[in-house]
Amino acid sequence: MIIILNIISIVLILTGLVFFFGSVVGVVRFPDFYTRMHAAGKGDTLSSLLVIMGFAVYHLGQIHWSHFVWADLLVVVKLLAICAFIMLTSPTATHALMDAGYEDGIEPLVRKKGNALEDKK
Amino acid sequence: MIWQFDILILIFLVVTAVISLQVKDLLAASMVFGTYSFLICLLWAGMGAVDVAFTEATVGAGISAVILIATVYNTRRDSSD
Amino acid sequence: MSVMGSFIISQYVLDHFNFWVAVILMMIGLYAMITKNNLIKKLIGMSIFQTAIILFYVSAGVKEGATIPILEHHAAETEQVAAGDAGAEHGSVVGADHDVSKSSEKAPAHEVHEINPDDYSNPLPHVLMLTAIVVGVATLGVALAVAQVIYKNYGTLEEDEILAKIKAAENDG
Amino acid sequence: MKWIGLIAVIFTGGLLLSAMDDFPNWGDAHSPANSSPVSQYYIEQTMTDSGVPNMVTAVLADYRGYDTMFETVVVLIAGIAIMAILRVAKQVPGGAKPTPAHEVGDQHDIIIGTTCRLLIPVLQLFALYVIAHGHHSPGGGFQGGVILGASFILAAIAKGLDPALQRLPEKRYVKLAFVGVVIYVSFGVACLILGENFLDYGVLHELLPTMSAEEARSHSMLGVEIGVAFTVSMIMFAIYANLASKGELEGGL
Repeated sequence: MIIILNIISIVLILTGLVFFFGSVVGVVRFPDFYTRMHAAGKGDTLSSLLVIMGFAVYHLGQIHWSHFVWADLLVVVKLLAICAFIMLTSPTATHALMDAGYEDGIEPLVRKKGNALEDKK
Repeated sequence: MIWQFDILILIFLVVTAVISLQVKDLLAASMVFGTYSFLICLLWAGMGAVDVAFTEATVGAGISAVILIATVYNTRRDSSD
Repeated sequence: MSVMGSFIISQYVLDHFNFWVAVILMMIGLYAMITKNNLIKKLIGMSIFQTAIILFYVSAGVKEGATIPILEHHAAETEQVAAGDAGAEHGSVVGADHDVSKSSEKAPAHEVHEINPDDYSNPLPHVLMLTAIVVGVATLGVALAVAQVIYKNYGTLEEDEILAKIKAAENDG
Repeated sequence: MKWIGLIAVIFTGGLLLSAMDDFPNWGDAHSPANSSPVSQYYIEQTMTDSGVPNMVTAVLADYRGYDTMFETVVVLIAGIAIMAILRVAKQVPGGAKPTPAHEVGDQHDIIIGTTCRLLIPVLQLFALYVIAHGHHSPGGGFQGGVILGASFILAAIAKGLDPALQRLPEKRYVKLAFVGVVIYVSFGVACLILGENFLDYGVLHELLPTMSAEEARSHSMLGVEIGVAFTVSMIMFAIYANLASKGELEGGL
């Protein structure tokens, strides 16, 4: 039982780290502001969620089920609350940053007729 | 505490401090200073000073970054050094 | 030689690494406060100086292998609950005038749960630094207000330009 | 100038680094700071004196209550000083033109508004939890007060400063900031009236519905933390509101 839960948590955390790596590569490699925010916002949200759910599953394995008290679940509930919080705030923060950038006049990267990418700003 | 993480965070601290003082854009300097506060909060949580870490997380990374940005918004964003 | 060198490094750097970094951060902050031209940069340097000193204090209060300064109160609590239940039954039998005896019963229950000071990190620097952080952000606010007033009056935050404007105004007057 | 600064900094740092040899080792439990009788007393006697597991809260609000009271007063004075500095400053002829670097759109975004409407009640509830649960977990008046102030600041950022100031006008937040200090001082004065030293909470069990002097200490600590939270939260909002609008309390970030 504990081994299964541990394996699930390891898989979740490793998947989260893979998405973190992807979002870091995206921030470094993407060409303009909007695509960079796209990588940072989406990858960051998903990977944080996966890592924190991995922690929650790992903690489920640490509980002594033989004499179970409801207070043991407190840490799991707190971690899930953090998940809900990140789910709510992180996309909103990305949206706010994008919106501020658009109002500030940052022009998106557009494909021209001659099939050449031109960085406007 | 795990001393490898400790040393890593301490090196990052020095790096973020230098960046926040060297960058020419004051808005970016304020944001990097918020990152610095968050790192030092992690360090204190690792050292067992949880109350100090909590205070630094709310005050340093929250309020002081916001009031720095408010001042930068009301004055000028560029700096000579 | 290399053994000697690594010994010196571990003696002088690794054993005091937090103190080294505190001193380095303090130097960075002091240098920024002295030489930076922009007032906001000076204030960021002041905050870095402040956190360096807080880092020094908190590092001095760390004990190896110690936990956070919050007592393990679950065990004590169950004892207390048991003692409280016993006292309540006692009180219900005899009467309400046994509150004093109940509180005297509670005290030995705590002394049984013995506390070793080496198990908990030193709470005193934490308290001093906790208030220092909050007062620090309040003083940072005052400094930023002064910076805004300077910008309102002189139109710049650069130190040399402000000094030139003051000198020009003195020459005019 | 830079060279003089560099020399001064290297001299100071070198002096401190040369003294590094005399420092106690990292994590030494028997260094002078850690083996001082004061901190040993705090660790050993907190539970028997007041029954509060979190030593930091106990030392902050009980043993060193005098210190914390005046720290709160310092925060209050700083907030009032910010208001005074930004109000009194007169426009000097030949000063700066009051044009901000960039303009923010008038209508506020619906996504941000909805998220903040969902988030702010949770944030304020969490702040109250942090204030009230400071005896058993990290937290207390300063942290909870700052989170409570941050929730007002979040409302001011999301919906604009004017709606936030309609809910919490200047008169009200200055009054509430003073109420915090008054709560703190009244606990001390109550002890004084009952014939003990200032801020010696043990005698308050004649006033409070408590069983013993220890419990009275614990409950008075909670009351004191509530006072600290009032002052800190209101002053944090005051600092933001005045700095973001140059002391005019309209427009804003």
